[in-house]
Amino acid sequence: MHKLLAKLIDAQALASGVFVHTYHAPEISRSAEPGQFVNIRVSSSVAPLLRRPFSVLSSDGREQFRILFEVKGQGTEILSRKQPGAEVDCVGPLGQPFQIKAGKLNLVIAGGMGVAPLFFLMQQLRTKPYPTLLLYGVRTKACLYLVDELVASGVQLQIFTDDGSAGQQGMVTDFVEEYMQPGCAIYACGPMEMIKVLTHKVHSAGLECQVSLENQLGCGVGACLGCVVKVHDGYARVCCDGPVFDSNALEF
Amino acid sequence: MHKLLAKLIDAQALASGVFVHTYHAPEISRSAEPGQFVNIRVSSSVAPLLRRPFSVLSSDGREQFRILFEVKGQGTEILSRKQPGAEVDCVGPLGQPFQIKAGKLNLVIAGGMGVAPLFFLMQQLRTKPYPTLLLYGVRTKACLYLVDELVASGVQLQIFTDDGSAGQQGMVTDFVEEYMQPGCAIYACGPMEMIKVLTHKVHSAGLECQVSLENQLGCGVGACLGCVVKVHDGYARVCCDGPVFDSNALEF
Amino acid sequence: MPDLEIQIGELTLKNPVTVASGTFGYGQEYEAFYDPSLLGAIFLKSVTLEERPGNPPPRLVETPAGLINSIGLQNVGLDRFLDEVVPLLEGIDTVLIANIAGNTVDEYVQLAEALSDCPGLAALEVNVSCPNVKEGGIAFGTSADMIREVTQEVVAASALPIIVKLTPNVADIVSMAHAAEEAGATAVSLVNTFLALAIDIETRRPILGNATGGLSGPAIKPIALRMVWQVARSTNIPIIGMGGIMTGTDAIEFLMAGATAIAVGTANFVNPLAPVEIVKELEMFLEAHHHTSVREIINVVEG
Amino acid sequence: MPDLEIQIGELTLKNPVTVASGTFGYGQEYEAFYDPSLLGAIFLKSVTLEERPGNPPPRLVETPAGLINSIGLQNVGLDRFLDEVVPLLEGIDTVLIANIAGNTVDEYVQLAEALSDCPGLAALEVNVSCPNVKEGGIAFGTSADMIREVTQEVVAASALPIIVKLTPNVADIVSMAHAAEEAGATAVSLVNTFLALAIDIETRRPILGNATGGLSGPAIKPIALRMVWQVARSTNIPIIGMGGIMTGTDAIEFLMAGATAIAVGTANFVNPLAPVEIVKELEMFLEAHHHTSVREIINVVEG
Ligand SMILES: Cc1cc2nc3c(=O)[nH]c(=O)nc-3n(C[C@H](O)[C@H](O)[C@H](O)COP(=O)(O)OP(=O)(O)OC[C@H]3O[C@@H](n4cnc5c(N)ncnc54)[C@H](O)[C@@H]3O)c2cc1C
Ligand SMILES: Cc1cc2nc3c(=O)[nH]c(=O)nc-3n(C[C@H](O)[C@H](O)[C@H](O)COP(=O)(O)OP(=O)(O)OC[C@H]3O[C@@H](n4cnc5c(N)ncnc54)[C@H](O)[C@@H]3O)c2cc1C
Ligand SMILES: Cc1cc2nc3c(=O)[nH]c(=O)nc-3n(C[C@H](O)[C@H](O)[C@H](O)COP(=O)(O)O)c2cc1C
Ligand SMILES: Cc1cc2nc3c(=O)[nH]c(=O)nc-3n(C[C@H](O)[C@H](O)[C@H](O)COP(=O)(O)O)c2cc1C
Ligand code: FES
Ligand code: FES
Repeated sequence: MHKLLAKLIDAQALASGVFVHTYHAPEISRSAEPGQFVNIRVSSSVAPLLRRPFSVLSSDGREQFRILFEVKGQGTEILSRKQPGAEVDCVGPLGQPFQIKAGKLNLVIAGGMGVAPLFFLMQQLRTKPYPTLLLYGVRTKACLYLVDELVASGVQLQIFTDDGSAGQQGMVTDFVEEYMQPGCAIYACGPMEMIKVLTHKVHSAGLECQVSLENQLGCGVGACLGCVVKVHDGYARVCCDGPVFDSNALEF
Repeated sequence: MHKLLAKLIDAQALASGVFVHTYHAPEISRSAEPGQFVNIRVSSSVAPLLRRPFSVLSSDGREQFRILFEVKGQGTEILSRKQPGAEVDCVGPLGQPFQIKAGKLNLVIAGGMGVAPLFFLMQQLRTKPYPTLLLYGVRTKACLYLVDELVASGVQLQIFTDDGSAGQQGMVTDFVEEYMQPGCAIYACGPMEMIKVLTHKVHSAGLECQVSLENQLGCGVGACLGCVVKVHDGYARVCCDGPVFDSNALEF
Repeated sequence: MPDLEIQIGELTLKNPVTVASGTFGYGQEYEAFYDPSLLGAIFLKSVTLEERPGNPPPRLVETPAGLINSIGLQNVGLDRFLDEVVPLLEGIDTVLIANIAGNTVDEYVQLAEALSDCPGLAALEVNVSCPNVKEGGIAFGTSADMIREVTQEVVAASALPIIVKLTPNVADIVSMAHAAEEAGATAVSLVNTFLALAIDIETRRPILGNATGGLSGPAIKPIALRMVWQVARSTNIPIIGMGGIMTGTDAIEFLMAGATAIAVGTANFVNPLAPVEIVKELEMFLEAHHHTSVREIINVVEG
Repeated sequence: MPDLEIQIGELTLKNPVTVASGTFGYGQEYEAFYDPSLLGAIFLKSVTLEERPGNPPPRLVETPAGLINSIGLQNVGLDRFLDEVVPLLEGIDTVLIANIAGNTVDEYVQLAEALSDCPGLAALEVNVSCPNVKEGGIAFGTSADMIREVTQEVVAASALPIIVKLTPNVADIVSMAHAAEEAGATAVSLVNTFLALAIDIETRRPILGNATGGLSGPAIKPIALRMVWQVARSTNIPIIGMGGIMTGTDAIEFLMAGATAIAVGTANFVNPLAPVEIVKELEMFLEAHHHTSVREIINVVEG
C-alpha cells in the first residue's frame, strides 16, 4: 500500500464520459492484483473532499497500470479533465483481490462498468489451463468497452444488451443459468441489483462465486468502518475485507 | 452589470505567477470604465466558494477586455490554469470608476499590481489635453509589468524599486512630493500601506486624490455590507461605493 | 406546468423560493440580474430601532465551502427604514417580509408596532439571534423561554404574521421551534448562521474586526437540513428552510425534509441568478416526477 | 529544531499532533504510511461495555467540504478490546488514549475501571456524545449536570488522566467545559461531530441507514475553532482541539486559539500522511518565526 504521485501518461475517451487512464507508478503496478483498487484524490481542494476509488483495469506488472472510469459526478468529472503529464495523488493498491480458483471453467460475469476489475482478472486467468467465458451485460451497444482488447486476449465472450443492440437481448442474469456448470469458478462485478440476483441463482445451483462490491468509502484502509456491507456474522468492510467477497459470506 | 460566460481568448504569463487574460465579452467590454472590476467564479465547485474580483486592465470598448492578476491563493491558481477557449463565469462591470479630472498634470501612482486599473485609466487619459506621469513602484525589477505597452502608449514613466534593480531606489511614497504640483489630478492604486502614506502626503500638500481600494468581497453588488471601509460618516462599500474613493472621504 | 404556490399561514407565496435576510439588501441590488418579483418572497435585511453602524471591518472571511460574516446588523434604523427604504420596495410584486432585531423585548415590540401598518409589508421575521442585554447578553434564541416571551409580545403588537428566525447555536432546536409555535408564531425560519471564528496565524489575531461571526453557506447545509427535519417531525409550524442552499437539489432536500419554503442566502453572492435557477430546477424536478404541485414533495421524508 | 513537546496535566506528548478517535482505528491501518510512534498521541476508537454491531449502512455521505458518518460505535466490546486490541498496541511508542462510550453512568464507570490497569494506556477519553438512556436518550454532553456526573464518577473510578470529549451540539460550550473542569477532568477534547442529515431526493429518504449522522471535516472548522477559543478564554483546562484540521495552518490556528494539542480526524482519510505533514509544517512555522518551543504559540490569540 503506497501513497504517491502517479503520472498520468495516457488518457483515452472510449465514449462520451468514459475514460481509460494509464498511470506510471511502479510501486502500485508491481503489486496490484485483480480486484484491487486505487484511491485517487482528484483535487487538492476540499471539494470533493474524499478520494475516489477505481479498480485496477490492468497492470503491466512493472511500471504502468490503467483504470476505466465513467463520469458520475464532480470527482470523476475533474479526473476526466486531467491531461497526460498530470501528477495524480494515488493510494494503492488496496483491498482483497480475487482468489483464482482452479475451476473447469472460469465464468466471468460483468455488468456495465463492472468489467473493469474483471478485465484484469481475465488477464491472469489466461495463463491458467481452464477456459474463460465472459458474460458481459450492458444497457446498449454503446456501453460496451474494451471488446477488441478482450477478444484479442482470447477470452470467449457473450454479450447481452437490454435493448438488443448487440449480442443477446436481455439481462445477463436472465441467462446465466445456461452457462453455469458444476465445478466452474464464477467471478462477478456489476450493479448491486445484478449481484443480488446473480448470487441467488448461483447459490440455487449449488455453486458459489466471488463478487466485487462498491460502496461509499471513507478512509479506504479499514480504519473508519464506514464502508461496511452486511455479512452473516455482522458487517464487513468493502475497502479491506473486500471489495471482493465470497458470495456465501454476504447477506442481502 | 451582467452575468455571463466570458470566453478566455488569450492567456499570457508575464512572469512566474502573473498573468494577463483576454476575454471576449461584448456586454462588459462596451461598458467597462477605468477603475471598475469584474467578479469571476473560478470554479463551479464550492471551494473556493466566492467569486474573485479583478480590475479591468483594458477594454477595446467593443468586444474584449483584459485583466492582470497575480496568483495569491487557490482562486487565482485555478484561474491561472484556464486555457484559451474556456468559458469563465463573470459578473461585471462593477463598482465606481475613476472620475477623470481636468488637472494640469495627471499624476498616476501605482504600487505593484495596483497598476492594473490605472493602466486602463491611462488609456483614457491619453485622449485628454494634459500630460500623464506614472510613478510606478515595485519591489524589484522582475515585478514590473506592461512597461513596454505603457511606454508605447506615450505615458511618461518613473519607476521605483525597493532594491534599486530598476529606476530609482526607494518607495514611490518617499519621492511623491517631488512630482506633485498645484492643480494636478492624482490617481492611485496599490497596497493599503502605500495608500495611507500617499493620502497623508497628498493632503498635506493641500491636494486630493482618487484611490482604488481592495477588500474581501461577499456579494460584489452592494447587498451584503461585507466589504466596507471606514469613511468619515460611517462605512462605505468597496464593491459599489468604491473601489475608487476620493481620498477625502476615507478614514484610516 | 406544476403549481409552485405555497401557503404559510395566511401568506400565499407564488413559489417557495425566497431570499434570506441580509443577503439581498432591500431588493434593489439584484434587479440588474432579474426581476425580484419572480421570487416567492423577499426577506429584507434586519432593521433595528436605532441606526447601527455595524461592526468594524474586516467583516467577511471565506472558509471551506463557507463564509463567516460579522456585519453587525448595520442598518439605518427604524425611522429612516420607514422613510427611505419602504418607498424603494413599491415596484416589487412579491411578498415582502421585514426582519426585526432588538436587544430587549421592548425594542422588538416597538419595531413590530411601527412596521405593522407599513404598506407593502406582508409579514415580520423576528431575528432572535441577538444578545438580550437584560439577560447578560445571552442570545434570545438560545432559550425557549426568551423565544416564547419575544414571540408572544411581537404577535400581540402586530397584526402581521410573525415568523421567528431561530439560531442554530442550540442543543435542542425542536424546543425552540415549539416555543415559537406555542407563542403564536405563524412560521419559523431555520436557520441563522453558526457562531464561528477564523484566525490569521501571522498576526495571531482573529481575522474579523469583531473576532467572531456567523458561518453560512454549503458547509452548514447538512446541519441546517437536520434541524429542519427534526422540527418538521415534532411540530406543526410551517418552516422556511435555509442554510447553504445553492441548487435546486439542495432546495428540494429542504422541502422534502419539511420546509414549506426555502431561502437562498450566501448563494446569491456566488451566483446572483441562483434563486431563479432554483425555481426552474424545482419546476423541472416536479415535471420529471409527474407532480402537479410542489406541495406534494413537502415533508415527505420519514426515515 | 524547535521543541514540540507539550504537557497535558501529567501527560507528556512528544508533539501536539494526535489523531482523533474513530478515524485511526487502533493504530494499525496507517502503519503502511508511517510509523504511528511519530504522533503525539493516538486516540483509539470508542469502546463500549458490550460489543456493538454499529448502524446499518450506508454509514457515510460526503457533503460540501465535509463528511457525515453514522458508524454507530461499532466495536468489539470491552472484553475483546482487552484481549484482542490491547496486545496490538504494544509496539506503538507514543501516548495511547482509549475512548470510552456508554449509555449510563454505570457503563462509563465499568469501562473506566476495567481500562485503568490496562498496560500501555496513558489516559481515557470520555465520549459524552452518547444518549443517556436514563434521561430519555438526551446526549450526556448536552447537559452540564450530566457531564459533571459522568466526569466525577469516571475520575473516581480510574487512576488515569480523564479527558472529556465534548459535543458541539450545544448552545454554550463553555459551561460544558466548566463542568468537566470542576469535576476533575485533566483536559477536554473539542469537538465531536455535528448532528447532520443528507437526503436522497430520488428515494425521498435519508441517505444514511441511521437517518442522521455526525458532520466532520473542513466544513466545521470555523465553528470548532470558535468553541476552542471560547473555552480557552473562560477556563483553565487544557484543550485538545479538533474539527476539520487538514494542514499545518489549521493546526496552528487551533493552537493559537488555545488548544494545547490538536487531533486530526477526517483529514486522515483524505491524506493519510496529514498528521506527519502537519508536524513538519508546524516545525517550519516555529522555525520561521524563531520560536524555540511550540508552547510559545499556544493560546496567544486575544482579540
Ligand atoms: C472499490 C471500488 C472500485 C470502483 N471501481 C470503479 C471503476 O473501476 N470505474 C468506475 O467508473 N467506477 C468505479 N467505482 C465507483 C467510483 O468510485 C464512483 O463512481 C466515483 O467515486 C464517483 O465519484 P464522483 O465524484 O464522480 O460522483 P459523486 O458526485 O460522488 O456521485 C455521483 C453519483 O454516483 C453515486 N456514487 C458515488 N460514489 C459511489 C460509489 N462508491 N458506489 C456507488 N455509487 C456511488 C452517488 O450516489 C451519486 O449518485 C468504484 C468504487 C469502489 C468502491
Ligand atoms: C475591486 C478589486 C479589484 C482587484 N483587482 C485585482 C487585479 O486587477 N489583479 C489582481 O491580481 N488582484 C486583484 N484584486 C485582488 C484579488 O481579488 C485577490 O488577490 C484574489 O481574490 C485572491 O484570491 P485567491 O483565491 O487566489 O487567494 P485567497 O486564497 O483568497 O487569499 C490569498 C491571500 O490573499 C489575500 N487576499 C485575498 N483576497 C484579497 C483581497 N480582495 N484583497 C486583499 N487581499 C486579499 C488573503 O488574505 C490571503 O492572504 C482585486 C481585489 C478587489 C477587491
Ligand atoms: C452577509 C450576511 C448577512 C446576513 N444578515 C442577516 C440579517 O441581517 N438578519 C438575519 O436574520 N440574518 C442574516 N443573515 C443570515 C441569513 O439570512 C441566513 O440565515 C444564513 O446566511 C444561512 O443561509 P445561507 O447559508 O444560505 O447563507 C446574514 C447572512 C449573511 C451571509
Ligand atoms: C468516521 C468517523 C468515526 C468517528 N468515530 C468516533 C468515535 O468512535 N468516538 C469519538 O469520540 N469520536 C468519533 N469521531 C469523531 C472524531 O473523533 C472527531 O471528533 C471529529 O471527526 C471532528 O474532527 P475532524 O473534523 O478532524 O474529523 C468519528 C469521526 C469520524 C469521521
Ligand atoms: S472506507 Fe474506512 S473502513 Fe472502509
Ligand atoms: S461585497 Fe457585498 S456589499 Fe460589497
